Amino acid sequence: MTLSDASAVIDADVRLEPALLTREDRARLLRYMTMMRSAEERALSLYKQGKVPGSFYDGRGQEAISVGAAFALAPRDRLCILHRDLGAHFVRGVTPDRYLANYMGRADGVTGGKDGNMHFGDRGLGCVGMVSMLPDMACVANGMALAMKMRGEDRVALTFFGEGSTANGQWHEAMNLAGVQRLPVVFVLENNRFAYSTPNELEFAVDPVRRAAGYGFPGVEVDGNDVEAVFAAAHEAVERARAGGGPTLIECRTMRMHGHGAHDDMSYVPPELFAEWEARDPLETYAARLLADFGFAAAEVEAIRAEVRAQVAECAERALASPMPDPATAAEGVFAERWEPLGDGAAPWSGWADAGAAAGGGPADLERRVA
Amino acid sequence: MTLSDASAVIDADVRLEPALLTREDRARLLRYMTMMRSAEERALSLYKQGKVPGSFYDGRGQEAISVGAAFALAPRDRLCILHRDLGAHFVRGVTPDRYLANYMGRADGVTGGKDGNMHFGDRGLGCVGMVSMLPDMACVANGMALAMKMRGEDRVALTFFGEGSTANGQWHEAMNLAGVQRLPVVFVLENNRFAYSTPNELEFAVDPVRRAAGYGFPGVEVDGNDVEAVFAAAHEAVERARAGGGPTLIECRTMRMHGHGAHDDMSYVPPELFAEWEARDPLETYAARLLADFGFAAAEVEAIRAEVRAQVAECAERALASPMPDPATAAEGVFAERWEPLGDGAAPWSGWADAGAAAGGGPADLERRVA
Amino acid sequence: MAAQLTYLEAISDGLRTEMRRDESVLCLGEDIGAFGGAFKVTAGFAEEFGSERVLDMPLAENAIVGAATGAAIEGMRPVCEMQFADFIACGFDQLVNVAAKLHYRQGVAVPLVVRLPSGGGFSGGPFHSQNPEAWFLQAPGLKVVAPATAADAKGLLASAIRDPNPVCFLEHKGLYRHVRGEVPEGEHTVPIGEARVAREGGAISVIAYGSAVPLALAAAEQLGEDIEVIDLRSLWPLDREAILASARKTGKVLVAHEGTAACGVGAEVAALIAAEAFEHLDAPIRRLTAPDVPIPFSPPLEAAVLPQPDDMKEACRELLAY
Amino acid sequence: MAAQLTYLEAISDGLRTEMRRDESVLCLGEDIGAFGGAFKVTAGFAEEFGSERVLDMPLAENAIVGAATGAAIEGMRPVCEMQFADFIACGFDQLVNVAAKLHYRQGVAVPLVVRLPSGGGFSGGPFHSQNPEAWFLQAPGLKVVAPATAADAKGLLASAIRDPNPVCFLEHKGLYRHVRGEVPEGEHTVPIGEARVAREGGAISVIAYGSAVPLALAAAEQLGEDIEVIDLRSLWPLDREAILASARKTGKVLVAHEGTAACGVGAEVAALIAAEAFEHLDAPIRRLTAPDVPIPFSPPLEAAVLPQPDDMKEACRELLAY
Ligand SMILES: Cc1ncc(C[n+]2csc(CCOP(=O)(O)OP(=O)(O)O)c2C)c(N)n1
Ligand SMILES: Cc1ncc(C[n+]2csc(CCOP(=O)(O)OP(=O)(O)O)c2C)c(N)n1
Ligand SMILES: [Mg+2]
Ligand SMILES: [Mg+2]
Repeated sequence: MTLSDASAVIDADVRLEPALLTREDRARLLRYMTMMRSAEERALSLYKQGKVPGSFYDGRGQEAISVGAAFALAPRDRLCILHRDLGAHFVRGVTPDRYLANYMGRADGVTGGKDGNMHFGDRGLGCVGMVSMLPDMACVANGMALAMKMRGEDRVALTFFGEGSTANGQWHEAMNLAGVQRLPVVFVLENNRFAYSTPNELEFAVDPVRRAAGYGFPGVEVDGNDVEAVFAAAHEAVERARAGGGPTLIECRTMRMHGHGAHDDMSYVPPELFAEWEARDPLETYAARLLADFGFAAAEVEAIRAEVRAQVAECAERALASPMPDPATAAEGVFAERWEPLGDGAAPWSGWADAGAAAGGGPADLERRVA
Repeated sequence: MTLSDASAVIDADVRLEPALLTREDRARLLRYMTMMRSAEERALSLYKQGKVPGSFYDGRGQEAISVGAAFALAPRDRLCILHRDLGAHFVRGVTPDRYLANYMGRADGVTGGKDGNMHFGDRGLGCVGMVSMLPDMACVANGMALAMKMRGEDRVALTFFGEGSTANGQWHEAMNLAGVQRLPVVFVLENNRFAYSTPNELEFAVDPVRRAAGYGFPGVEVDGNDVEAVFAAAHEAVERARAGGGPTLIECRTMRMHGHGAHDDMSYVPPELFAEWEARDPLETYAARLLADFGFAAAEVEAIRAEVRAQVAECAERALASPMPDPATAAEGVFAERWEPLGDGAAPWSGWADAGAAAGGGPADLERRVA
Repeated sequence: MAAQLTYLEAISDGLRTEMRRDESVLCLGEDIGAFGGAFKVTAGFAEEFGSERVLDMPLAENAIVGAATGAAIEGMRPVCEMQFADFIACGFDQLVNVAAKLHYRQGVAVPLVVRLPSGGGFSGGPFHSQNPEAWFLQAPGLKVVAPATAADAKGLLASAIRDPNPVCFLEHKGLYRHVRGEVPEGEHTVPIGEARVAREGGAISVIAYGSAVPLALAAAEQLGEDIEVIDLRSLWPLDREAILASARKTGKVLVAHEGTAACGVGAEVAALIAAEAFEHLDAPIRRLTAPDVPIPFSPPLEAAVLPQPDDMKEACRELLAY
Repeated sequence: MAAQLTYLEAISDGLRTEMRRDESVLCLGEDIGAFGGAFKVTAGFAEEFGSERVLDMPLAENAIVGAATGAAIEGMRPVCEMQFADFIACGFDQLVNVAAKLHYRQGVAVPLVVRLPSGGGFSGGPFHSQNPEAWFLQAPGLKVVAPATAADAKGLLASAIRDPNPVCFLEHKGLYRHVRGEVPEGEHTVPIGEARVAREGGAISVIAYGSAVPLALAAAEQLGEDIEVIDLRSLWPLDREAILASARKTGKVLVAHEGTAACGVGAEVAALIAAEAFEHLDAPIRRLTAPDVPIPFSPPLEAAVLPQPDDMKEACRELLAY
């Protein structure tokens, strides 16, 4: 591989063929982003009311990334979702009540109180809950992809990580192995400008997406606040992986609009940066686009917001009604009695609408569907 | 930093200004390479005679790398020398008897029997003995360089690693930190085609030297069997680091001409590969060049070989005469009583000949000396 | 002169005092500069000492410990901060294989400190609540300290920084703001390797460290019994004499800590006593620790796993009644 | 039907048998394919099973353990080889934080095995001689086995592969070729969590595992005394009943292993006995282990550090005489 090829950074500003997304898909994209925003706002208020033990983290401003990326996955694909990616859980079928209950340490939370905040994943929906150590899940996603490849399945593993995590050795080990074995894995890098309080300049000398070349697979840069751009890049990467084309690193440029955690006042962030990115809010800009470019009526958009608000409110009640776990179970479950497969996740994208696709799916079905 | 700059791989086939190396320097380069070859041959025979406990590793075919790179260092610079780099120990002032004694676990070995084979470094000569875990010493070299930079010293840390070790996460952590902090460190990558039995294709998809760009510093490729090319690249990198220009990654292309260890018959290596590289033996080719290009007489070259043979033979006797360590000392030394600075190493290159250079040195003195 | 400081303030005070005293002292960690650290231990340090001496590192623990090792060899006195003690698993190799063994193998001293905000009790969950100290005792070449009081936190940190060896400094997050006490102003050191008799008594000995010390002292007061409480302070080297003296005196020993049981520091202390003070024992050696499970997040689950005041009282009562 | 195999051959036999039985069994490691592994455990495997199922991995232990974790979740049964047990420090985070905790936290089973060629005795030096088992007991969620016989090596490896949890399989390099014995052909499993009475006796109990087992048996024979030898085989879960039964029977216990003392498995066993069998003890609980130092390279130094036959005999004599 000559240097120039190796270094090519694909620019995914290319608008995707509109055919890929139906009107209903676009409504869904807005709905999931709105659900993430509302659920996190509700969780934050619960935290401020003292109903959330420990600390609180959200992904405000980054909603387009987890929603757009997860939207490209088939039911049979697998995910490791990270701490700014609540939208991906919702896309795969987790309901806000189980998210809120998890944050509150309730029995009906996804982990039943065993783990907290964003350290959860619904095994029944094809997700492995993240660990705190970053970016360890990238190595785990590799392993899932390795199993898929060995068995000749046209399935894909997708995971996320922040730009700060790319400084960790495990990021390199994951990228290198994925490149050597051409694993069907998609790496979504969320560059939100900061790792906790640490700005990009202290994290790396060269933007990590440019490192993809050094691992032998494409690095793609997209506007992380444009849900359709993220979907387009993820879709392309997923199909490449499915077709045996190996891994892709997608860098989504965005901005973390809240503190690292609720305890963090972000005094280290220049205010103008907020102003700049506030204007690029992924929900607002997408809603505007639905009205301007895709013939949505203001009432439709408002209806989506209202529905979501209602659903989240109802979910919060359910979560608050959930009991605390029984202390007697605290020492249970350290060891497994048997292995069981993960379940498949929801795949709301119309590309998977026909059962066949959901079950087997893959590029073929896809083309059929899209044509 | 734009992608193209970032990716530039300097090609160091550029012949260095002859002025940098005196006739005596060239004789020294041949002498150190010959010393490494003879000492390792002698150690191997001692191993076969059962006088070396444990396992045995050598750097046959890679002599030009450790000798050429270490030759560019000033006394005050610091090194972490690896397991194929015996020549660097000799350049810095270790004598073959202490190397042989260390392999035999004798009291007069560099580590006094506490550690074995190539896991040694003479603290009195500015070297920190390697650990087995690869490439951990790259992180340690960074730390030494960080201290030098913080104190505003014009000193440099240099370390080596094999191409296989670049797959490990610590390699990435070391490269990334060196790039972010622009540390005065030189990384010498020895690509000898294999990591134990593992060929390049299973180690990485893209040659690691091409990754330097992704860390924001130059990657340089040189013929690892050409001692002057290695010296030229190391000299340039050392001076860059000394002048505040930050790190350099130098890839030396070579071939491991022996097994990973003496127990390894290398059945996994295609014989033609040996033939190809045998013809490029760093000692033979350099001797030929001294005769052809630098007016050395055959007798001179032969004299160097004879001297070295005699010295190594005498050193072997001394090593064999060294006692085994006293078992009573086995549990001693786990904790230090006090910190002491490392000593300075020998710097045989004529560029450091005048005391001033040896003491303070740096680019200035250097230019003076070379002009 | 002494001031009333919290455990957290005492750590900052100790670190600041040493940085003023010795310009080779250097802090390395994530978010310790402008942000002042996840727990604000280094708040204001970057302003006073400059961001080079309070260096914000990339998210890479092996790089942090490895850089500290190299800098220490070159004459600096690095103090690494793990954002949470749990993350030492990510810098484990550099710590146990490089830093710990260099002096034994090569005669190279490595004066570094790794600060480890450890322990649970506030729903930190499985990755922000661990007590990793026992791992370090299985890595010869490391010293390990775990202060329980503000004064010891300052004094042991100073001693750790001045020690020519790698020292793991376990600072229990549960003590940060809940423990406060008299702390000598200016330079203050506490010798590594010396336990402290936190409460004299003759009926039973509670040998504890870290968060278990206040737990033991509270239980002793509430029970109003003749309970001796030994605060180990240093976990390696262990103060064998102090441990054995108390065990021989009371003949009844409870070893207590928050970390999990299997191969924990409590196991080592119990084994030491069972070997060296056997003739003086009048009761089985009991341990009060977390069970061998990850630390759960939800308050009722976490409380069921971490030793609670009632557990401590119950364990003391049992032993007194034996 | 049974064959006479070395401990090493038995490991290969067990792995080969499981790979033939279950095509989801997969080997991941460095130099395990074409080369057959540093110790040739997988020699010939790539030819029989294909290089995809005997995958040569890049030099990256976290990537190996992490990939095994992901593959296990997706239904494979990965067996990772650490080239030497010492290198687990480089894959430590994935093992203790990801694999070990996934079931407790998320209900996700992780059926993987990490093979750990461990132990010293042949001048491997500080990085090729370690016995890291105690670290794993401080990481809840891991099972740990350490066979001492050829039959147990095969049977425990098979059980480890079939177990739905992460299992650390400690294979002592010193036993590879020095231990040989009857090994059942074909499928053979040994239950995890069950110790073995290697030698019945009533005077003292030597509770050992790994390389300390042959050492104890040899000492017992040579002393011709009524010594019981318990081979733990599984270090986690520990066979508490077997340990306590022997301790109660003899009342005199020597715990022996090659790993270092502080917070070692021996400390846990001693603490367990001191708590649960106290009334039956007639003597202090002794430990025979390596001292808390790195393992030196030179033969006389290494011999001074690792438990030797004479040390074992001496320790038994002392206890018998007590
Ligand atoms: C190995 C490791 N070290 C330290 C931490 C503590 N920590 C939690 S989040 C974080 C910053 C992560 O930054 P980034 O990867 O950019 O993700 P973001 O939070 O910005 O989405 C740090 C340092 C961690 N989680 N893992
Ligand atoms: C972290 C780590 N894992 C495994 C090993 C075992 N090992 C020793 S040398 C070696 C191969 C190293 O290859 P390379 O880096 O190319 O160096 P070379 O020996 O070829 O000079 C391996 C796998 C090690 N030393 N360190
Ligand atoms: Mg970030
Ligand atoms: Mg190599």
